[in-house]
Amino acid sequence: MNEAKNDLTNAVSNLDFETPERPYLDSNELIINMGPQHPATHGVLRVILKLDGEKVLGTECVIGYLHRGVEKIAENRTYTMFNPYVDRMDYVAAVSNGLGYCQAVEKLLAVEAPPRANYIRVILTELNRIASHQLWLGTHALDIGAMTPLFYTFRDREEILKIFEKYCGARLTTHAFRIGGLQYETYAGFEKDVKNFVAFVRPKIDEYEELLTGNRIWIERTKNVGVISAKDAIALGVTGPVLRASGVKWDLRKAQPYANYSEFDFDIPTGENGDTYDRYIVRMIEMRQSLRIIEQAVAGIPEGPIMAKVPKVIKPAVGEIYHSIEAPKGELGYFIVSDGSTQPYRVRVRPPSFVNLQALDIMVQGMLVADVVAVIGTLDIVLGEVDR
Amino acid sequence: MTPVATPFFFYMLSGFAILGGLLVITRKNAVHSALALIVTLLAVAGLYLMLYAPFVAGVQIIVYAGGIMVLFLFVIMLVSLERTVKERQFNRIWPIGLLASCALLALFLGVLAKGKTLFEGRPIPPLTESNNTQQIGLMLYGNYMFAFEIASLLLLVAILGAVIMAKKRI
Amino acid sequence: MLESLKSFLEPSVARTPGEANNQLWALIYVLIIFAGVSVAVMAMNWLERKALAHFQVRLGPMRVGPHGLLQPIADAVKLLIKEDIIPSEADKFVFWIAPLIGLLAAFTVYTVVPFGPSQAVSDMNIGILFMLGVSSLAVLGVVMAGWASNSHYPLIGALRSSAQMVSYEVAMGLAVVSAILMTSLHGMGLYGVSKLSDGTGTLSMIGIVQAQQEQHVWFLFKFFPLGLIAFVIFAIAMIAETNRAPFDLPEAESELTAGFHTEYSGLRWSLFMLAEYAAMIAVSSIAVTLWLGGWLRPFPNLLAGSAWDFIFALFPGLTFLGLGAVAFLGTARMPKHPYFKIQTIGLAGFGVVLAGIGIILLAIPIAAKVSNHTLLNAATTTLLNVYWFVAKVAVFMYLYIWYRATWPRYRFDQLMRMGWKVMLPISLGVLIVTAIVGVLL
Amino acid sequence: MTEIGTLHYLVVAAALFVLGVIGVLTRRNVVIVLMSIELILNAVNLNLVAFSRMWGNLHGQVFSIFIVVDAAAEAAVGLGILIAFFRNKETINVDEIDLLKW
Repeated sequence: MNEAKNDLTNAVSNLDFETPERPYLDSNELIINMGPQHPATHGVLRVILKLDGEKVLGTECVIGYLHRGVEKIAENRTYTMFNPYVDRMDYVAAVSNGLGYCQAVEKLLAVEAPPRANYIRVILTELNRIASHQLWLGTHALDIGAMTPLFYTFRDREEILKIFEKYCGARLTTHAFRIGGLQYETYAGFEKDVKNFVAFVRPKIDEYEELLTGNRIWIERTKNVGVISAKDAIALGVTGPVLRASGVKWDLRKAQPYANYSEFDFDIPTGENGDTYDRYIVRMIEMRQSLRIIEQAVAGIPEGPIMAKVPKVIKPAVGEIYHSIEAPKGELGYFIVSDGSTQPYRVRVRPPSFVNLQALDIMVQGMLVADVVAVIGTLDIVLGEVDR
Repeated sequence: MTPVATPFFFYMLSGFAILGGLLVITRKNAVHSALALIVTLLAVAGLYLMLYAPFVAGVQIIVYAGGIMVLFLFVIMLVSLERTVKERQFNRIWPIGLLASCALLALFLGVLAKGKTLFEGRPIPPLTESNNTQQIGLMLYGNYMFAFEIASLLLLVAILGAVIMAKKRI
Repeated sequence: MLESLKSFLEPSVARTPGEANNQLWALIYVLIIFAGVSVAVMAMNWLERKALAHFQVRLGPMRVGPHGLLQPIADAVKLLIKEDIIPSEADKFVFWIAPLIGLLAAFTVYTVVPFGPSQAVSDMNIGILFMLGVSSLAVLGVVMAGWASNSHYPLIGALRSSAQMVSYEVAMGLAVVSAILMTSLHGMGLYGVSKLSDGTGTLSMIGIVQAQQEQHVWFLFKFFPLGLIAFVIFAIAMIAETNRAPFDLPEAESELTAGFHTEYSGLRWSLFMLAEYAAMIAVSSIAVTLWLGGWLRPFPNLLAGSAWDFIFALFPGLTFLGLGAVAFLGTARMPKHPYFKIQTIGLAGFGVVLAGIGIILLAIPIAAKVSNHTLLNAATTTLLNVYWFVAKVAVFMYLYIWYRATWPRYRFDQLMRMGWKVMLPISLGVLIVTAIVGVLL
Repeated sequence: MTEIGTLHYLVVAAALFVLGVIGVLTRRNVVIVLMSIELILNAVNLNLVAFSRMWGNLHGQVFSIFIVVDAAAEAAVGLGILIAFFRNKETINVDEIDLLKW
């Protein structure tokens, strides 16, 4: 108990807060512990806030409440055995995690997934991107006080999860991909389901926008809130929609195409101001672009095998590899070192949430408590991925 | 309408008022004092109602209890008082102050006792409650027009003064 | 007994118990209003959960009773038997008394709410001033609760709410003043001759409605659009006053966990909720009284005449019959599985009760029309007064739910900016223009 | 019980007034001193309204309204000074506020 208290005071005293030129009312500065049990921190994030009234003077993120040692576990599992674990990092976008890991190992093994597998991978990943953005939208709107979008987005996300369930039996932590391709052939009617879903969800996205985009309160709450400049964003390594909203046109699907993204025609939305509203708009457009990709992919699924020739026991040659993909939240990278055995020597994950979370401090400087909640929401973090 | 049980309500309300006043000046914690003061203010508002002054009672509730006391509570929360609760509550000259106050009370009571006869047997003129507000309104905008304007000016000055005092940077 | 009943129902001689100096009737009225408000709060609780659920494509409470009808009772029982937690660092006395202050403030207001020309506990000369004053006391409860909890989130919630409630009271008060001003403006110049008064207006709640009756216009439509603007300002300010979405900053769940009542649980917490809903109904009834003609029926000018009066007199009965029909429809659509047997019977019983009430309410005006008996006439009038008043308040209650389902939450500085820089100037302007227009016309 | 006359109200007002004076003279906490001043003003108001009742006219009531206005102004300015002072000296005790400068 005492130690925890000391921890807190140390953490607070180590904060490098900007002090005003004259120290006013020092005793009026509040130290508030937001989280880990707080409804708006999206899990178990703990943010120590130093407040002057309601103005935020500084923040300190305390993470690790959900640390499970995923990277360490990898060292004691074979490459195949570790595959399901990655789903547990960003459990909202489990398919993307799996894609990144499988492709990294494939790169290490120098095998290529067959085209049919790639098409299905793209479809599932983009579906998952929409699901992730829907979940983000619902919780973000809830943080800002609009209850209703949450239920709308969850209603529609359900359809995606149904497709996942039909495809691989799991809804959330899907474990959909295998190293070298897919384990399962698509079920009968997969294409029809996906096409139906695209037709179903298009008007629903309009519906979310109807509730929020032109809403005066929504605009007031999000415009010029949590602004981050392109320079700062790049310096901090921020990626994904957060970076693109600041005006940097950087999307790994275009910049260094993986799977077969180069075959599809889609746009990368960018914002201008780098504020919460732009991030919202960027994600809304991304959902529509994902639908475009899915439409193209589902129309062109080739026939063929779904697995490349991969040895039964995966034993990559000695070497290391870094492979990154564009997860819904940003650049998700896997750095794998192989010592030639069946188990990786070291796996290091570059999670987008963890890196993006660093931007919280500069985004909320001088803002109000309510904005902290909005900014945490707009960063779209998943604590499972931050803590791993 | 004729009030019922006048003595009972009078003694109850004045009892509350005086008890509240006592608590105001004796509590260590300023929030408790404020709470006691609210009791006093409401009791005094009740006394106004018994005196056929409903408008003044309404003003008392809305301005005093709803406005000024909220201001007090706000300030008490703004200036952290945890330290002051543990400190000495009364200043060093408190015996002199108490003595002077007792003398004042004695003076008041003496004057009242001496002038008691002035109030005895005086018929209380009927004061209708039904148009009290209208009458006060006519007076405020008639006889007391100038005073009313001065009062509004005073409030304006007070607002400006308070803002200048309390704001960190202007 | 019958005579006294008659004397209080008869509109020509009827007065409020307060005016008539009848303590027994005043007590009865108080009890009726207390019970009525408590039931209304429970109904509102159910309705809010149900309506909000349907806004949000879900079902809401379905388990306790048919369509969750008994949910409020289950909630109340749950809250009553919950452990009563007082934080050890809290200021016990203030912590204990804070919910009571809010509750008292919310319920005291109802003494002057006019459900009809004689259906109020008392017709105070300072009615509206009293209402505003007492409802402004509610902020004390909030501040006390936040301070006594001795915790950061409640304290911030309390500071927010005290600033918010005091700020919006200003705009609210000015909007109210412009409505009060209208009671004295008859469109005949400032000192125009009128039956009501000698050119002065009135603060009495009953007097305000009677002024609308005499001027043949609801103040909402008077000096169009001045009355409307003042009404809209009041309608916005009253949401802020009662801490409801989109102005629910003091209890913003996502920011301050639960604001000033974070540390409260069980019965005390339920007292806060009771006070909040009671205050919502109270401010809605102020709005109804000032701008929507209180107990007056709609379209008195357009659809005048005794025939129309009779048709409008059937509304209460028809409303309840309609509710009964909805209940029967629900019964018919209940699953036929034996598991739902009790629920089906319960819903049917509820429908029967509603329809029975509807038939009685329908019978009273018809009987009055046929027999023209004084007592029946008086009962009809009373019924209609209360019905129209409650119906108008119910519209506001629905609006509260609608707002909550639709809008995000304002940020604190935006809220204050809107209160002081938008609402206050507009309400001042409306007040001045109303005065000028009233004198010129 | 006897009829309640003006004298009764005067006694109550005198008691409130003296309580307020005691508070002003003996307490150290500025906030409580300000509250005591409110007590004094209330006592005066009570007197005014009681006499207004006694003489049967409304001048006393009008005056008491002016006093309420005064009290509001006084509280606002007083608390403003208090906040400014607290910001600089970190104290709200009257007997420590004797420097006439900050």
